[in-house]
Amino acid sequence: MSFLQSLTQRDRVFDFMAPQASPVDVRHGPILYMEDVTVSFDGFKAINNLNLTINDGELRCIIGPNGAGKTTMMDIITGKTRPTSGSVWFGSRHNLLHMNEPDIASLGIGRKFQKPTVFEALSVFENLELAMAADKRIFPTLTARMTGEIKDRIDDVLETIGLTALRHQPAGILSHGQKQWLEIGMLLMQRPRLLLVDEPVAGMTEQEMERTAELLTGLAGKQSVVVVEHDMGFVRSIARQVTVLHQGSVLAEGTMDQVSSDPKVIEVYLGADDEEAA
Amino acid sequence: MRRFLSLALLCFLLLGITLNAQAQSTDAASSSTNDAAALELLEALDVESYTAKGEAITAILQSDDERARDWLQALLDGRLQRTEDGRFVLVLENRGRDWPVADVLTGEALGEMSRRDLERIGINNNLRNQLRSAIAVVDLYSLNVERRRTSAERLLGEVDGELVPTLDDLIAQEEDEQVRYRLTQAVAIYRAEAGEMAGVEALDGSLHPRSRVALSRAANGDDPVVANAAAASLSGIEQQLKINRGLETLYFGLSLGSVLVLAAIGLAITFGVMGVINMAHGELMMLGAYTTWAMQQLLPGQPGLALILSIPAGFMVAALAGVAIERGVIQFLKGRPLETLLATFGISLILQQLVRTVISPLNRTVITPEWMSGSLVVNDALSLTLNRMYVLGFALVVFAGLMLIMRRTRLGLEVRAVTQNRAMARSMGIRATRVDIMTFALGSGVAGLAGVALSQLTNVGPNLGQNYIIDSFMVVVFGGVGNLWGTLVAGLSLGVINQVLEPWAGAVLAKIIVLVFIILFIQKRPRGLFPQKGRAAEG
Amino acid sequence: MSLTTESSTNFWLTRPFSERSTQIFLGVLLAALALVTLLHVAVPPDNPLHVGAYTVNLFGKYLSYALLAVAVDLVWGYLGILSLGHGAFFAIGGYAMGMYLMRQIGDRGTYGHPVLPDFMVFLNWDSLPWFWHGFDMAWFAFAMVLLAPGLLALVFGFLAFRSRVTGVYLSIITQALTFALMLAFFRNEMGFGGNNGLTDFREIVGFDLRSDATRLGLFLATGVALALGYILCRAIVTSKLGRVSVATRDAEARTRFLGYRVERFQLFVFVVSAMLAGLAGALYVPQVGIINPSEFSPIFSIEIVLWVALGGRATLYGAVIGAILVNYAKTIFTGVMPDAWLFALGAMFVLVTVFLPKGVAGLFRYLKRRKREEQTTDPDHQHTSKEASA
Amino acid sequence: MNTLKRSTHPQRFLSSGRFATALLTAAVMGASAPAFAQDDDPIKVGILHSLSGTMAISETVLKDTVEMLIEQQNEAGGLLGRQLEAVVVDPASNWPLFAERARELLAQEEVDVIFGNWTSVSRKAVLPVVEELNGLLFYPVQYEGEESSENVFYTGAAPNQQAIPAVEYLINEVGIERFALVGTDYVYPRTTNRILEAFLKDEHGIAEEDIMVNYTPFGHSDWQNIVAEIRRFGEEGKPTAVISTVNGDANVPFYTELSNQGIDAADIPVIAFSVGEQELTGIDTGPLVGHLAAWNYFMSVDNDDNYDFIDAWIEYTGDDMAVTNDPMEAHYIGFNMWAEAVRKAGTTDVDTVKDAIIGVTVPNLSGGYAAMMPNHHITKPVLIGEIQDNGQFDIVWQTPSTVAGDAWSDYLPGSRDLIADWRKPMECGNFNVVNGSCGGSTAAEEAEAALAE
Repeated sequence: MSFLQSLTQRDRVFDFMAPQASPVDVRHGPILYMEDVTVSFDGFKAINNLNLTINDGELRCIIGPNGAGKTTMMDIITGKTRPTSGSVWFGSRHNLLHMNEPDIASLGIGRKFQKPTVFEALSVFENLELAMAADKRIFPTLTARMTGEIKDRIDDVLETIGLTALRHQPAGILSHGQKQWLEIGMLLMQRPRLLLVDEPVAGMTEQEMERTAELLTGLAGKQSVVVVEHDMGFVRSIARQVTVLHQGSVLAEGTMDQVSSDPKVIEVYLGADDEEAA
Repeated sequence: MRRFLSLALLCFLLLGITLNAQAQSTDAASSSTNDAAALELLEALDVESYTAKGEAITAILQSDDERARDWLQALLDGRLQRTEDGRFVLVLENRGRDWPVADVLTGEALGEMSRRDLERIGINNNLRNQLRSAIAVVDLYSLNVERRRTSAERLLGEVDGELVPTLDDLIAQEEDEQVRYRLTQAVAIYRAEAGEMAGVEALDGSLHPRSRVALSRAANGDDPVVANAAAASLSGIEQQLKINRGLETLYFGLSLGSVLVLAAIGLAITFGVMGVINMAHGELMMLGAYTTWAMQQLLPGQPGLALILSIPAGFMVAALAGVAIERGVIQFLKGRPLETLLATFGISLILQQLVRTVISPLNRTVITPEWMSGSLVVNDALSLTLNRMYVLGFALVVFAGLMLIMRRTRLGLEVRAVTQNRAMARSMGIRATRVDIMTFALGSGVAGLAGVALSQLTNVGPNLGQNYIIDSFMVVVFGGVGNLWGTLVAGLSLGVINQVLEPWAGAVLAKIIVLVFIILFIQKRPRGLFPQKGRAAEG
Repeated sequence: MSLTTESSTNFWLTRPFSERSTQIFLGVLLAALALVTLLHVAVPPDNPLHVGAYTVNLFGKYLSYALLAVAVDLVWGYLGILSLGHGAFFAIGGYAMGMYLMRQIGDRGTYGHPVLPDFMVFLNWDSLPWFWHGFDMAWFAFAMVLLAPGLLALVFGFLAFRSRVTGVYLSIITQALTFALMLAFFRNEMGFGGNNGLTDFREIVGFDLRSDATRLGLFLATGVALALGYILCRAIVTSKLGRVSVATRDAEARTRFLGYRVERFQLFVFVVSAMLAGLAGALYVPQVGIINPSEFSPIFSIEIVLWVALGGRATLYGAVIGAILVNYAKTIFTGVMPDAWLFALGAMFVLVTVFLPKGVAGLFRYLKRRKREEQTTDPDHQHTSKEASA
Repeated sequence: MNTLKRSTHPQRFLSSGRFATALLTAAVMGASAPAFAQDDDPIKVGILHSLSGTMAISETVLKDTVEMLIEQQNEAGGLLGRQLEAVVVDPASNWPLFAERARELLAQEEVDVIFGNWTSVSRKAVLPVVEELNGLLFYPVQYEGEESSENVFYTGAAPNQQAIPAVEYLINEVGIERFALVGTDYVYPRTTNRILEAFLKDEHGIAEEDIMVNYTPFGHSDWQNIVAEIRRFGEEGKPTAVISTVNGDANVPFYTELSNQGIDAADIPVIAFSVGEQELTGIDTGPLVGHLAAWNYFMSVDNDDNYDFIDAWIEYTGDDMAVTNDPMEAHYIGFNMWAEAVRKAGTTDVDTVKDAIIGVTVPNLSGGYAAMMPNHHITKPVLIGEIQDNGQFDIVWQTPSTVAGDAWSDYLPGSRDLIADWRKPMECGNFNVVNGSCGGSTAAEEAEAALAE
């Protein structure tokens, strides 16, 4: 078996394949740094010369009309899409463009999808268990045992996201809002340095939104959070720094007040979207 | 063989002029008076020894009976038979237990006779050759240009010294360009083999295999000048042959490719547009092929017309079967592509067994119409088989037709809309269910067309579909699902690759190499040659 | 008593033993093995309850098919990879065993050659091809039974998963794989006996293959292998790795974003499954007495998938039920009404996929849930992978 | 006839029904046919031919043939005063299933004789079972030889009864000097071609470059390249012939391509060993006229026995266009030989019948007699036929007398020194005449072991 083990774990056979496990270096400034990033699909530029900097511990909201490139931007950061040109750095040591999704995830970037994506066949508890920061190589995973410590952590998160009662139910039966919460819970279990949260409050009630806002602002400081959201009320309630994307590049950046008074922004976005925001 | 021909020709030449004249005087007044003599001639054929039969054939040739050609032809076709009471008859139709016959001498129909009571005048391949030559000799004087051409072609490599002056005379008289060319060549081959410079020069650039044999003999001859000239001609010819061989391989490849395209293109529609993995696709092709067979049964004696009619018929039959499959099974499996694979595989087994039970487990005979058999002669070294050329053309027409449907019709528009976003299309008032049915019917119908074409190339039997289904999937996946151009390019290129590899790798290895190539290619480009791009494709 | 993730604190390999379903499965299997043995050995042949050697042999074959089906269910049910090429791993395991059995014939072949198998003498080969060396040793051959299919799965899987070939594309290229191997093994130059394959086996590790006792032994060995294979698969699917597999099956991208190297998990499970399939093939060959390239035929691989579908995907025990049921039906049908066999098989494919998407096991669970719902008012739900262990 | 169509005896249904109730009660399957076979019980004749799958195309008619022969025998009063009963099973063209079914026939049904198999691989699969359970198997198809089992009777042609005379004909009667050996890649063509290569070189001094060998996979459908190669091979100025061991389905596209590329029987004749009347029913024979086949029987044989057989067959199948072929004749001969041996032995006991059948002579359908030789092969005439446009063969040549089947070819180095003789005292299927011992059989080993003790 050990022969096979060594065969299936390429990183142990080939040194150069070993993941860069060094900690994120934020001594020299931002945790995320995107410079001149461009992505084009068949000539259509989904991202066009995008420059974006997220500081360690910051809570940043990103808004923009449909097709502004918000989701594509997240795809780039998490390694799903490769940009045509430009560079993306995590801290000052990790070039994200040279890494794949699991490497990026294990570096400490967590992502919540726009459409809530949980493992529907697994129970709520198991969803959280899989998300938990742990040794995610094959054999440790195969031989992993449940310990009291892990259970406590999962219980804590279950408490936080309010799904304790549904812990043994398959995630597939949860309501839309509950799935959103579960996914946020999975993010919490991951203990990432940087959270990318795509539309966290879609389909939530007023109360749920409040709790989400509370949760996200609570995270800021310890972790960096990037929120993409349409709901202007929600953005207003949590935002300190807001970035407006338009046609794949940054249109404006600043506090909510600064941004919402920017004539360019009003022209392309807020004016048209006011009603929805209210 | 050669000796016989020369002999026959010489004998014949003595009578030749008379016969020629006789052939021109169309009324055959004197025939009946010769019946006794004719009977004697035929009687001589009914002997055990093939040598004696050969002599009898020569005798018939030398007689001036104008029915000689018909007799020889009947003998060649195995239709010259003898009844128990010793009468010579011509069998008009030799299938089944009882055969209709006619009297050889008078041509009068004699009704049906049991095959037990008839005895055939047997011939073997030697005699068959002899008969063909004999008929060729007669035909050299025929008024029919076609016959003269065929007979002149037979003379290539068969000429000997005594014939040359006669042939030279004939060449001088001949009006038809082609016949003259062939006769000249025939004489030149004789001369080249005899080591004459004139022959070698005349053969320069000729691609006919016989010329090549003659030249290589001349190249080994005693006269160094002639030998050198022959060798130079030969190397030129070899160059030419290489080019022709390359063209031939390309044609073979395109032809195999066209079969693959035909087989795969229906699948590209059902698979690419609906996401249905239709394992019964091969059996739909089989239905098309059986439709062709059934058509030919309905229209006996008109294989060509039946074939043309079976194009729409095959399409309809397969399309209807497709609709039945879609309504009966596939509509219940929306969004579960891998399960459509299992269910349709079940359907394919049922269809196969159905054909075995209802029709027969044996292969069926589909006749190739006259105009599709043989080949188109480009030059002496390159001829393109007609049936495959028709199939190639047919494949391109079907492809063009499908492109038109997809790009220019309402159905095509709706199909594309449904492919790209089912929910959106539905909300815009497109009846997705109807589109599904139409699409599946279209894909199945095209499979039926492929079956009609395949009936001209391969077995029409219950296993027809199975032989093509895997190849079809490979083509679709290689080309990129949902892309008709991809299927066309993939099919043709896989065909060419296969045929280029085959001569040096062998048929089996070539196929294995192609499969491994596809596997590796999919690793490089997981979505085929022409992948669908953008967000929609990643869902 | 169902096993929940929270209580999975014990060693991963022993975990299945605390599951009710595994307990029942092993109980039934062992009881069946014991019963057949008893009825074969202890009951005199003229007693109607006697189980003949023919039947023991037949059951042995079913059990090896069952193991194969378990292997397919592991990748299809839990990893979501519909492999249409598992017959290839089965056949390669079978060939490894066949090569060992051929070498065991020694000079008892028709030509009496001490080293070369008959078909090589026949085709005028003067020495043994390199890949036939070592197969005269049982340990080497038995290791190759696992390693050869494992290696093929490793190489193929490495290429396929690395470049994220998924879904239908993966199914089609697994089919291409087995088809290419079939053509290759049909070639006589390959040195595997071409179409005739390997036959005329005499003995296995010293036991005469034509004796009833050996047949019983092989039957029992297959039963034990099935039990062990089942336990291994259960252990895998009840481990965290099993849950990662299910996560991969349902949302591959999401699993990646959680930091799991999905392609490695896929590769691991695929290789394990291929090795189990190889083992099944190796147990199958001495019982049927022949291995030939038709085991590579894509049709056979599709048929295996049907067994799993019929029994119930993602349950493992369903795969066993399916394999035995279909093959038993085949035995009966081809004997009683040969013409109808393909109709029956075809209809089975259609009906199961349309009306019984969860197979026989799904039917069991449905009935069980109905019963339970009469007592409690548990909410009805669709996704019940946890209940597989119920 | 209805009683014969299928095996209709209650035991099977009963046992299968009970089995279905539970896996565990499967023991019932072991309830085999009663051991107390009485004299008025029917004699069971097992038929082991594929009725589904790829081989069904060839084998179904053989099943029907045996059923017809049984029916005729029963009408004539049966055998030893007992009726015959057919037990039909379907091995579905699946080789392991052949072994399983053979075991079922012998162990469960306890049949007295089996008529079956077509492909070599199916025979190889069945062989160990038949030997282990001491059954009788009549194998009706021409095959590659290199085998002689105590329990198998080979009523089809060995290579020396088909291939070698055919080549002799081509060389002596047609004057062929160049040979293209084209075959499907499996054992029969491989062996036949190896024998022919050796034969052509050794006996007729044909040069290496005048022999071309080519193999294609089963069901090969694209013959363009190979036919072009044959055409070029034949353009070198010497009379050329193709010797085809192409199997089954691949023949139609092969012949179609030949005729389309303008290769005529008069230019390059093709002589086939696997194309008979049955195969021709699926081919448009118009363009094939004059191509050859070598068999031991043709439907067109002009003989009253043959006409009777054909009439009976047409009546049995109810199809006016039904054809007969060589393997059918082989079953006809095999069945009559077995019946004769049973009559001679007065019992159906396998060992007795096995001994009694050697030397039994019965009429064949081409006006001569077939005798069972000690090596379990039979004597046959070799006929060469030319294809006619009605799907029949015109017999153009035949061996002056019958040829005895040779189990071990004289042209293969490994088998040159082997002979088979199942009479006492030799009783050996692979006796080595050089070292005087029975080659690879266990008998030699047992003798050694006995001596050592």
